[in-house]
Amino acid sequence: MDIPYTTQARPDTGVYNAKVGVWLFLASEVMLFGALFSAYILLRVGALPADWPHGLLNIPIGTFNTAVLITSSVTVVMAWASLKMGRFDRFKIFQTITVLCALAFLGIKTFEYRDKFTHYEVWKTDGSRLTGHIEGKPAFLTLDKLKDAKVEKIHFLPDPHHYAEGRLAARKHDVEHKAVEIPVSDIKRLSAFVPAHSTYFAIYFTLTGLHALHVLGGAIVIAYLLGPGSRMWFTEPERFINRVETSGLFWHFVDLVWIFLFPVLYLL
Amino acid sequence: MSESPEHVSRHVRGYLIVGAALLIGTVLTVWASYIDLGHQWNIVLALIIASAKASLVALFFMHLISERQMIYLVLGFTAFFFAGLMALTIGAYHDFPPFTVTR
Amino acid sequence: MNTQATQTMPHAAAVAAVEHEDVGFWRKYIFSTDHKVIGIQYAITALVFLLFGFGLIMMMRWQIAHPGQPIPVIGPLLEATLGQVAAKGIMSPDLYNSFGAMHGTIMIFLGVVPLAFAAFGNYVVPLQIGAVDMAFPRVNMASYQAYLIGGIIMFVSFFIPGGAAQAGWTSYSPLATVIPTHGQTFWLIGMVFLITSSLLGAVNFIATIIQLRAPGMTWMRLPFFVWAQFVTAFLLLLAFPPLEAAAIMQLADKLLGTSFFLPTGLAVGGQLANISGGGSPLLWQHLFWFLGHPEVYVLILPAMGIVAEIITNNTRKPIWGYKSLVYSALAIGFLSFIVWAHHMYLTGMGTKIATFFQTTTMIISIPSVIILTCLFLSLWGGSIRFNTQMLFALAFLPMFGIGGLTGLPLGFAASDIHLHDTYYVIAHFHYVVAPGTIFALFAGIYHWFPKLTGRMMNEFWGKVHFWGSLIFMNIVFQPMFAQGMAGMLRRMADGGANYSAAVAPEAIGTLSHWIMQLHTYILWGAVGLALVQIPFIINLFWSLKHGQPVKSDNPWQATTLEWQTPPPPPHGNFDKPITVYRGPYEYSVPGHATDFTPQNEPPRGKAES
Amino acid sequence: MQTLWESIRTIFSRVLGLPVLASENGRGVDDLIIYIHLLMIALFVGWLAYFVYVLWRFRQPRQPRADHFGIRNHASSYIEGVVVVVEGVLLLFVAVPLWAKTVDKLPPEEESTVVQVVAQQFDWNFRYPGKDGKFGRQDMKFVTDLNKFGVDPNDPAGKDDVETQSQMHVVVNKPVLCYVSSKDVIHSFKIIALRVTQDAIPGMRVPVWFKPTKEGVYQIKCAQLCGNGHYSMSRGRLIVESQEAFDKWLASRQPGIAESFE
Ligand code: HEA
Ligand code: HEA
Ligand code: CUA
Ligand SMILES: [Cu+2]
Repeated sequence: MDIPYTTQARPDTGVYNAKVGVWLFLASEVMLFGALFSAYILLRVGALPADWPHGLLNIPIGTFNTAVLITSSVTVVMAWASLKMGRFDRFKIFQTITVLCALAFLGIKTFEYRDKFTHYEVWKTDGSRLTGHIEGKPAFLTLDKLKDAKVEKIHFLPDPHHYAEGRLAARKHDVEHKAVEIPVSDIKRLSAFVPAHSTYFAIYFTLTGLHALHVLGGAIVIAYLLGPGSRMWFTEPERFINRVETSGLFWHFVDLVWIFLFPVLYLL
Repeated sequence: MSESPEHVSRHVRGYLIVGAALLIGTVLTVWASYIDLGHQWNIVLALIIASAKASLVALFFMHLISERQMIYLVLGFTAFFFAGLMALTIGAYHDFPPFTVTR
Repeated sequence: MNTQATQTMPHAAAVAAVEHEDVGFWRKYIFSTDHKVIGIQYAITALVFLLFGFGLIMMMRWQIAHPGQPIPVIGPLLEATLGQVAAKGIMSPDLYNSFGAMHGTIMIFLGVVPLAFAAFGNYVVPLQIGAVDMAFPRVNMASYQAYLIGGIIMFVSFFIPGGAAQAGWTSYSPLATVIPTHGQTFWLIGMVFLITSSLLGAVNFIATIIQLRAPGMTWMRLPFFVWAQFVTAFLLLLAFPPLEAAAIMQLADKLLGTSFFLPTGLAVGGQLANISGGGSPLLWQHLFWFLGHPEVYVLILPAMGIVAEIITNNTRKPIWGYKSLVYSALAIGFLSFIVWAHHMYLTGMGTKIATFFQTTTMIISIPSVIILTCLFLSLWGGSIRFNTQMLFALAFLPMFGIGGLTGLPLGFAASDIHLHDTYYVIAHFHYVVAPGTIFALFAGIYHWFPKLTGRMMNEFWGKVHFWGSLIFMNIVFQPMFAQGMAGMLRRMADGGANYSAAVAPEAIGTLSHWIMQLHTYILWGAVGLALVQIPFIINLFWSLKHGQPVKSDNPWQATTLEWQTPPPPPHGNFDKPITVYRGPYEYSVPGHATDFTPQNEPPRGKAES
Repeated sequence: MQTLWESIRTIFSRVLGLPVLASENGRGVDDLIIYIHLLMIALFVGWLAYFVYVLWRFRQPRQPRADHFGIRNHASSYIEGVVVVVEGVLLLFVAVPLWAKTVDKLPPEEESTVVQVVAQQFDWNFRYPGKDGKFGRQDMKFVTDLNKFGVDPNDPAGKDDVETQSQMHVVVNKPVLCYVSSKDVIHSFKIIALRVTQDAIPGMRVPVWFKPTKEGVYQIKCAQLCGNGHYSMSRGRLIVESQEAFDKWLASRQPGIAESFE
């Protein structure tokens, strides 16, 4: 038993099944990320300016990662075009680059995440706030953990300016910064830049984490079509091209989401 | 899409141009974020650039520009409901009885 | 969309159907990709969950009628399995809340949606459009498996320490987040699986209906049931993802300590909570109801589809106003995305937004009125056959009528002031989902049973089931309107005893003795309802083996394509190529020999194939 | 005419089982409920009569062969038209203005009894501005076990404020303006006989007003699931009394943040 229109387009709709399927799936993805974007806007509008960090993310790295993802989008569409022109060898080259780009993207993202987990904010009992690093670069430290470990003071390497001053403030300050000692009893709250830090980081990690999962999923599918899945090229080339096209559609969508995430999270 | 190989080879150049445009767009947003236009206008500008980039991806890489009506229909509804979700939720946050305090 | 008859290529499938694939037990019944098997898997699982959800509410109803007293028979059993929360066989408030939340969740997400959409849709839609299977058989299988996993997670959560979720099926934050047990975590993870399942199903249904219609099956020749499923699939596709996003955020609030839905200054127990704050409880409500409202039409549209099929078949005449029905279903689907905040009038809503949502709520009631009108008018001039499925389908009309009409006073913000969160709301929506949707589902089961098995269900016991269900459903739900009007609130572990005149004799406007008394009637009504389900369950299993075998492929003399193939249909569905020549409901066509003309019967003049 | 409607009203609020009404603002709510139910009853009875007739008239033994075309007139369109018009009229001329009045036309603070309401698991807290008519400054950072409203202990305006638990006193025939909030989860402030409902949402403070017309004691209900004690969050009492009685009660209260509650 064969299901019709898996390879050929149905004449009156002009598309084959998988393409309908993937576009429908992408429509639901639009609603998924759309809901998270709405959440982002509401949280941001509802936040006090002092609680919404600017300029904490590394813009050069973010820009580079954007370029990586855009490049992969170009190679994906080129890979498909190569197949269309019968150039299986070029397809392999392009898709290999795509997968490498995906890995690079994820690697850089991991690096960025780790950076955040060792970066802290201290709310002191006198109401002042400091951001910076704790000596020894521990990750995921909290006040409770400090107290449990009976630590009395921490050595803190403050940042030149607090994020509440805005991203552009970074240029104004240029003083060298020294480690300070903060008694634990002076600390009201201590949090690394983890989701629990603030609604900003909560939505940042949710959006980028979900996006990274999509990158991972897309990369696995593309790698499969590059490796074991590519045997189909020799038996059912049309169907194989369709598969590459649909996986490409998904990949472009992932790219498209990032195109919004980058300015919204890094720049604004 | 059931396009002929010759057709596709003509598109390839287009893909490269779009790719270059996207990279330029990326640099552009970063650059624009450093000029102080007033917070609102910075947001507006960044979103305009992002939308332009997104349209390029959707229209050319995803071939939406030559897609079938059926897919437009699906996406049209999705866009509408997405807009509704955004606009009405945010609208509801700005429409409370007088003297309501939030936060 | 193309409404012209299109000549597409003949199905390769027809030929392929004959070749028998021998795939062994596991591939055939457990990891099957055949839409018919998956449909049956869905149906069985969903029926079991319906029964389970019913069981939960039976215990709750007993406890409501007799607060503080042990539940007879089942009480000790509860204590043995769940422990302290059911000490001495009495339901603790925690247990009551978790049963309530799970009753709602199970009935909706594990019972009715899988049965009405996934089971009936899977079995019937490909047959009705003349397709060999669903467009993506393996996605279909994955959809069922995700559903099963989600269901198992929900079920298991009853037995973890602290028990299942307790914050209502609506899971409002902060309550859902601050309850210290893990039930809510299970609920959220379970929901993510159920949502995934529905999304996969929805993609599959839409692609199937768009792509796999048989030659000649144009859009306006689709049976109304297919249209209803089509719209339903879109609702699931586009409304569920925001809830998935919300579930992820609530999960983060619970596990990672974020504050998506937790405001600044939250002080649970004496102290300020140790969280960053800055979130918004209303955000959860918006995202929940953005799904929640379309979801209720997910419950009703397939039911309307089933009812339309059965009414037209048993009146032996075309459905009245086929196009109005289709356009109304589309309008409902479209509008259902922009009415959600009518569940949130009393959260402090300003005039502008309230006006918007009141208006859309009133507008969306119009297509429902049109659908009902069409179904009513279809009866005129018919030759009505009162078999069991027809009785259930007919009863659906006034029952849905009551439920739908009582939605109107809830739809106005000002009258909702009095009715919000009372049993009036409970009665409103149970009239639509219980004697409404559930009756339609019963009707569908009696109607399509011969298709699945080649045997008929017993008519006599079917009628016992019908009359019993009709009477007892009304005994259960009718008094709830009176209770709600009098101000009885929902989700009361003691059935409102604390708000009764007996407890607060000095206060004005408390619940009278008479209102409290109604609990007893409802309880016995529910017991009666349970008893009359027994003949149904026995009938179902007994008829599998001993039911009267059907005399032809088309025992109800229907026009739609699912009856043009042997019961049960072979792998690949049709043993001959199917071409469609006419609309779905050509009954009693003047001048035609029989009183029905199947969709694939070649027009006179054309040679028989 | 006036009295005719009045008696129809009385009859219908009986038939529908509406509870006693003890506020001015509640009249509109009841009226709206009655109007809609009239529409609902008309539709239901009309269609039910048709339904029963049709089932009898067109049963198979009596009508062996169906008529392919069925009804050919457009009566149903008129019925639908009437439904649209009635719903539209109710919406535009009754429901929307009534809601606008409910949420926008708040009584001026000077002319009303102003009360802050904070819900908690599982009771109600109330706060009155005391003699100076001004509430002390509030901030969530001051919230503790006892200082549920987060009153700034350094603000002099707060010194004479009066706090109570469970008991809310108001003056009859004088508007009451409540600012409803919650300190933990969402509750809902509901008084049946006064037709007032307002969700109490943490992080928000929403005004709601009513004008009681009958002296007496009313139960304050919590209408939103708020945990395992939701069903028993029933200690709240609204006491509607004369101005003298109210003044006497207020004067008898210890001002400042309540240290202990009876
Ligand atoms: C299948 C489910 C379903 C359906 C179809 C509906 C249909 C409608 N619902 Fe309902 N609703 C629910 C399920 C449903 N609802 C649920 C589950 C809840 C509670 C959720 C919770 O809080 O837990 C709810 C709650 C709910 C509320 C919130 C109440 C509150 O919490 O305070 C509101 C408010 O506007 C509302 C309105 C409506 C309206 C206007 C319709 C309209 O679409 C109805 C239109 C139909 C008609 C107008 C009938 C027309 C019929 C005739 C004219 C013929 C009559 C003939 C005879 C009787 C013979 N519903
Ligand atoms: C589809 C949805 C659905 C359905 C069908 C039902 C069905 C029923 N519900 Fe439910 N209910 C809800 C959805 C539903 N409910 C929701 C969403 C809530 C709100 C929860 C919350 O507060 O968060 C609720 C709450 C709710 C309450 C309020 C609880 C409270 O507020 O404290 C009550 C009270 O009586 C109640 C009663 C009933 C009854 C008596 C039925 C009866 O109609 C049940 C009848 C059942 C059957 C007739 C089952 C038939 C099945 C079979 C016979 C299976 C056969 C099996 C095999 C062959 C294997 N329900
Ligand atoms: Cu407080 Cu319910
Ligand atoms: Cu709704």
